[in-house]
Amino acid sequence: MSTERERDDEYESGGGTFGDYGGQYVPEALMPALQELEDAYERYVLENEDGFMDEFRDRMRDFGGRPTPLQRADRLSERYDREVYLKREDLLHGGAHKLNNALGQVLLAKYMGKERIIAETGAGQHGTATAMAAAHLDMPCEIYMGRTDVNRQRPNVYRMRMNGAEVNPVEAGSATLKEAINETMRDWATTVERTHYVIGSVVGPHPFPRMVRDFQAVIGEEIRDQIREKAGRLPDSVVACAGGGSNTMGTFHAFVPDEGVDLYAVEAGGSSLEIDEENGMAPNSATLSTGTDGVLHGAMTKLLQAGDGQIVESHSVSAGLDYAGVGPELSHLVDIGRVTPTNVDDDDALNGFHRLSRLEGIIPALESSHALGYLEEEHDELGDLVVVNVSGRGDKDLETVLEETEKRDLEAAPEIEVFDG
Amino acid sequence: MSTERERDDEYESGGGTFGDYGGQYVPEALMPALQELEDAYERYVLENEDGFMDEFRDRMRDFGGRPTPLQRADRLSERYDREVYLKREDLLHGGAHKLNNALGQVLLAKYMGKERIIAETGAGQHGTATAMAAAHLDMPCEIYMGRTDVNRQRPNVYRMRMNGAEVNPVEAGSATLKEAINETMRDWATTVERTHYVIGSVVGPHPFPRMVRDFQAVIGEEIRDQIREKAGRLPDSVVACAGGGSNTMGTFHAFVPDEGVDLYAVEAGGSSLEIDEENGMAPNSATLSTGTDGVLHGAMTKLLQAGDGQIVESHSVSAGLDYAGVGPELSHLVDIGRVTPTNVDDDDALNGFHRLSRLEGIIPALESSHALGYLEEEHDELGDLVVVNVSGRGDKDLETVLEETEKRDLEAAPEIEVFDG
Amino acid sequence: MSDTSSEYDSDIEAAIRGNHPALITYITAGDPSLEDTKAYVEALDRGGSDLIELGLPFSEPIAEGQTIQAAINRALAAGTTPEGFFELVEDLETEAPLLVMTYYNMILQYGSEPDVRPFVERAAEAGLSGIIVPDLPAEEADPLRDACDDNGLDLIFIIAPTTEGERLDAVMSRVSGFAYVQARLGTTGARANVSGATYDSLARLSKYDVPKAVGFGVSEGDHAAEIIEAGADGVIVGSALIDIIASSDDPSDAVDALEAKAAELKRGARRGAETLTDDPEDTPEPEQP
Amino acid sequence: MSDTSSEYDSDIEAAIRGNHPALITYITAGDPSLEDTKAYVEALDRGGSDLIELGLPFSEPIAEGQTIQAAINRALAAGTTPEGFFELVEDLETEAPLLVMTYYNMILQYGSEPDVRPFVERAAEAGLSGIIVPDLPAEEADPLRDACDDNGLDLIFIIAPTTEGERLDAVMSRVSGFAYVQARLGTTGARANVSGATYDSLARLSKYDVPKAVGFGVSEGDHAAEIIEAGADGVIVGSALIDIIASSDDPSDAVDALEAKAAELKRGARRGAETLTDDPEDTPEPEQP
Ligand SMILES: Cc1ncc(COP(=O)(O)O)c(C=O)c1O
Ligand SMILES: Cc1ncc(COP(=O)(O)O)c(C=O)c1O
Repeated sequence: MSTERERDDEYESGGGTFGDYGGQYVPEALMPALQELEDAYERYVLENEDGFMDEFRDRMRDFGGRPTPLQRADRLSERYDREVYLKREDLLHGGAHKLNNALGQVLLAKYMGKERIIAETGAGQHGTATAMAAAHLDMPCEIYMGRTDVNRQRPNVYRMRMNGAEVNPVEAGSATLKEAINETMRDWATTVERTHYVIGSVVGPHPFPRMVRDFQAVIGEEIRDQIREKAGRLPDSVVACAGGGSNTMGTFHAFVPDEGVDLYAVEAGGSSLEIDEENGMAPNSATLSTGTDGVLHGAMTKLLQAGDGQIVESHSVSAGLDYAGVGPELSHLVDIGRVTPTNVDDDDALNGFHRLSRLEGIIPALESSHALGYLEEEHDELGDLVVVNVSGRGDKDLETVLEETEKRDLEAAPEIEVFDG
Repeated sequence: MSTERERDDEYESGGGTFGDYGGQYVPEALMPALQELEDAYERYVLENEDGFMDEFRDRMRDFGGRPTPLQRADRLSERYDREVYLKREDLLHGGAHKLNNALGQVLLAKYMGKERIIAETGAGQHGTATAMAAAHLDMPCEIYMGRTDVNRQRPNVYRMRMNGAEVNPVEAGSATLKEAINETMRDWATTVERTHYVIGSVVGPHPFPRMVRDFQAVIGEEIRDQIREKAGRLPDSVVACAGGGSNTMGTFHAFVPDEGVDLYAVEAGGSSLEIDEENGMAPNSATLSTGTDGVLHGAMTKLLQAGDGQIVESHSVSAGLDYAGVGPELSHLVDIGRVTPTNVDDDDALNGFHRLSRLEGIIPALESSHALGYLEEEHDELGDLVVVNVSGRGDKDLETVLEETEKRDLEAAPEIEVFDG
Repeated sequence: MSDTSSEYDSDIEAAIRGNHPALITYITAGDPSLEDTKAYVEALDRGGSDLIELGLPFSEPIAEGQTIQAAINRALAAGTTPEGFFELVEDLETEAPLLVMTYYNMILQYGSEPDVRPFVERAAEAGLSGIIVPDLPAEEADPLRDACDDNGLDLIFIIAPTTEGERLDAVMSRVSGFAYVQARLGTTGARANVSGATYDSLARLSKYDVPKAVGFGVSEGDHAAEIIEAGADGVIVGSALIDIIASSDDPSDAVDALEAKAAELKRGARRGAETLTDDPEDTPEPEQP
Repeated sequence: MSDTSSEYDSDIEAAIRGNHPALITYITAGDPSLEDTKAYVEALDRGGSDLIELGLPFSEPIAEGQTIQAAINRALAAGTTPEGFFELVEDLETEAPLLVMTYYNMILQYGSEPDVRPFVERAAEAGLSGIIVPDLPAEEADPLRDACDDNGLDLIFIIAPTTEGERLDAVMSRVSGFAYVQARLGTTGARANVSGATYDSLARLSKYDVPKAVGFGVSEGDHAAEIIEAGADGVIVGSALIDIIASSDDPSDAVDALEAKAAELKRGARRGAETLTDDPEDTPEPEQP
């Protein structure tokens, strides 16, 4: 881990920032807990004290199913006339990369002697991953989820409940992810002494963005080894979708020092890149592409906000990308030109979903489908050897995709007549 | 593969039978296709001609996610005061062991020059696995599924459609698995020259039971290696659920010669072990435990039938176990005492589902939950080192489990209040 | 029942060869009731059937198309059992000999243990002349074949469009009664025309000296004519008759229609035979399906 | 606005020390409209508030309980903007000095670039005496602290029940105006009793010579009395006032009730102070939450 720290220092100012981004903008009551966490992170994660990282890796192998494959996508390679490889995080236990982080944090909480786990969830993927990890490690767990999301992501609510977690619907505001995070922070501010808050992406106050990245970094580390073995060299480009950015940083981190590898973060372009300030709405969540600097949920980063500083409501066909902020490290990597921020709109993402399902027999998450939509649009720019991270599976998205497909004329969609009766 | 053949000969009479079971009871029109398949099976599967098995294994690794982990179940081990390991077939692409077979057969069809794939499905697991494999290998695919199952397993219908497969609802009879198999056989009898029928379990006419077993045998082969590495020895017992018996034979096959390893096939005890001959109904699908010899779907095996030979309708809370027949090899292994047939009822299976979800953070398929129910009931009989095959994940079963749990007072269930409004 | 065993090996061979061109009719016993079946069989007999196949319904009729599947479901719903079936057979008085068509498991399960003999013995005792089992290929047929031989019954084999080469020889070597020539791939069911595969199959079979009857899809007098013209010794008609039964408001209405249909088919067959005698050189063109 | 800066470092310190035991009241600006807020603030001033905190609403109020969240939502729905807020402040005539309470992003975004200075300058110009930022811990506060210093504003820090040891020293060394003592873990919101943590915190803080005001959960005169008795220099009340605003059918109904509530709280605080003077030995028992 020491080499990683050195590498970090190239672009981290130290402390909890990445260039101008990061920091710890939280209520005073949480600061001691963040310091305790920082300390635990350094000892257990960075220094492998008490064999923490060994246990983490063992559990991710046996419980989580790591390593996940790096698969050559035969038909996409043919279609785009270049070598396309898919990193199969969809095969991880729970169906997305989210477990890497959830298991890491719940295990860390256990090492820290915490007695209770809380987490926010939007689409429910982080909530289910956390509930699974908490069940696995015998920790009581409560998940906050906006009422709107509870209603539209019922299967994930059931999964959490089956794993023994409580699910607390949050009624405030638009009752989606942003409000769920706010509410989880409030719980944490109340119970901080015995509770660990498992943040679901590389966002939030230091040390979360670094720690979550480190738990997710296994994605890129595996890709490096696997692509070397399969293609004999590093890729020309690596593509990952970005919501908060945890699968993104997890995929990119190992490649940051490799200047020859282009890194593309694909955000949700939604239905348009314009913000409607009047109504506090962005019809996208393309934070890296269009956002401005500000502070949200504990960190300085790029945000979707109105001119006066109110956070706007983001929108995407993909619930997991639907967030007005993004990890501070990604904001920094974009600013220094190491990561290229891009986005594709809802239609392209839906086409990406259908294309991978039909051509490769893999039903990707709608989040991951954004990366695949970008591949379709811009494959010519991506060089001869491309790796795309399939961050999760799309079982959770079937209803949404059906509904959204029926509304549109999508080039890649099958004719989906619904079987009535 | 040659050693496997020798081993088989210990209990196979040769040709297509296992003791008294097996055979090829199909319409004349299909016989030439079965002979062609037998020939292809021997060349490609048994003799690895043209590197078939190498390609199969590579694809199962990169596309399917093999090997799947063998995980020590910490909390079950504690609960039962013995070492309990779980084979994690739930992590395979598609969410169940079914892909091992589906990919093997679709690839074989490709090697044979077939142009079209058909398959039956009950709960939809085999159908989705076949649709995924067919998409992956660029083969047109049609799935037959009883109308009742189409209606109650809609997400799996959507998955198949997303993968580009046609789904043909079958209206006959009770419109479930048995009728879907009948209808797929009819399609096959019409299109046999260019079509391969991917049977979904170790059932049907020779060479299907052997071939499907060989594609699934990787489960037990991996377990052997993994348990040796983790526990330093072979297990005292191996437990798997049995519907048609493909996960069962896949898990057991490598252990059949190891007389010290007890093999338990856990069937669906449903709500009762009695058959209602009058109405042609069995409130269970405990074929190995209670069935009698007869011919169904191309093979002589144990069946649930009325005295006059009509096949009865089986019933189980788990759609994937809900079948009136069972693989002929299992019938034989039970007759010679090598496999112990057992069963647990719907309640015990539901408790098994909840228990694993809560204690280990793994939501198992309702099929696999039968094996876990048996572990709870009879752990004292299973020795110090037990392996249970978790044949699939339970995401597909959430609605059923909720409904069935609400009707009952289950010891292991959480309080599942549904979030309304 | 007629007894014409003299120059022929069996009742069945006699029924076909002796009545060339032969009409073989099929209906499902118990659809909609065994009493109705009795009247229908007698009507078919009167209409000119030379051999009658009676289906003993099985719950998994994998070789049947939708028409016969539905008939089987009606028969099962009416409570048709093997014993009821045999009693019906015993009750019947027909010119034409009777065959039972059923699936292998029904045969196996008739006794107290899975064994084919009790069924065959009961069939012989009831006066049946032969058995057809659509899910029993030649490879698995020896036990039943032996039992049939021992009881003087024919075991009828189906020759499919895919039955070729060495397998064809092997199957043909086992044929008794007649060869059931499957007109096309697929399942039973009335079709609007005669399949090209019929001509191919009859050509392939011409070298074997056994009666050949063609079934699967035959529904009209004109089909019968074409098939006989193509060299068959008989035609087999099932689904077209079941359509008549299924579409009758009152079961007794079907009796006359069945008799008329049988007569139409028999006339068609005769027309085909006459064309053959008139103009033996003229092989008809296979019609495209 | 009053100007009492003489023996004290700032208006705020003067407002608290000079009016011991002090009452600090909070409401959200723009709830339900800026005009109403003006009337409410003046009522609180008349009722005896020594310092008034005005919330500038932010869309993500992570430190607030449900009462203040709802107030913020009403204020945002009414279209409250920073500029409207500052105009309200300029319009207000109160005895008590005014503080703004808002989240850090609102401060950062006030100018054309993310920068704290434009906000602080405008706040000073509008006549505010200080700023409280619930999501700005001491570690991140230097830029804002510098800007406040340069503009003669106090930056108020919150001391939580978890603020202890070296961190407490570090935070206390930055305190200006007064130390906002958070009475309990969690968010703002009226509670039925005084938390045990309050006594612990006041004990921990007793060695620091800065005014201490206790907030989070104070809702009644009796709480105020207990808290002052426990050694605080002031009490801070917010949610209890917002409850009054939210439950008034007509906004103008709330004016009198707010004045009366402020008076009740101030009386309570005085009672606490009297007990202290009467019986300085008698430290009250912490009540169990
Ligand atoms: C499958 C999948 N991919 C991506 C994301 C986006 O999160 P992140 O940007 O943190 O990877 C989510 C969030 O739920 C997800 O479920
Ligand atoms: C997860 C799972 N396990 C088990 C089964 C039962 O099939 P088999 O007995 O062939 O393994 C099924 C069938 O759908 C299944 O989906």
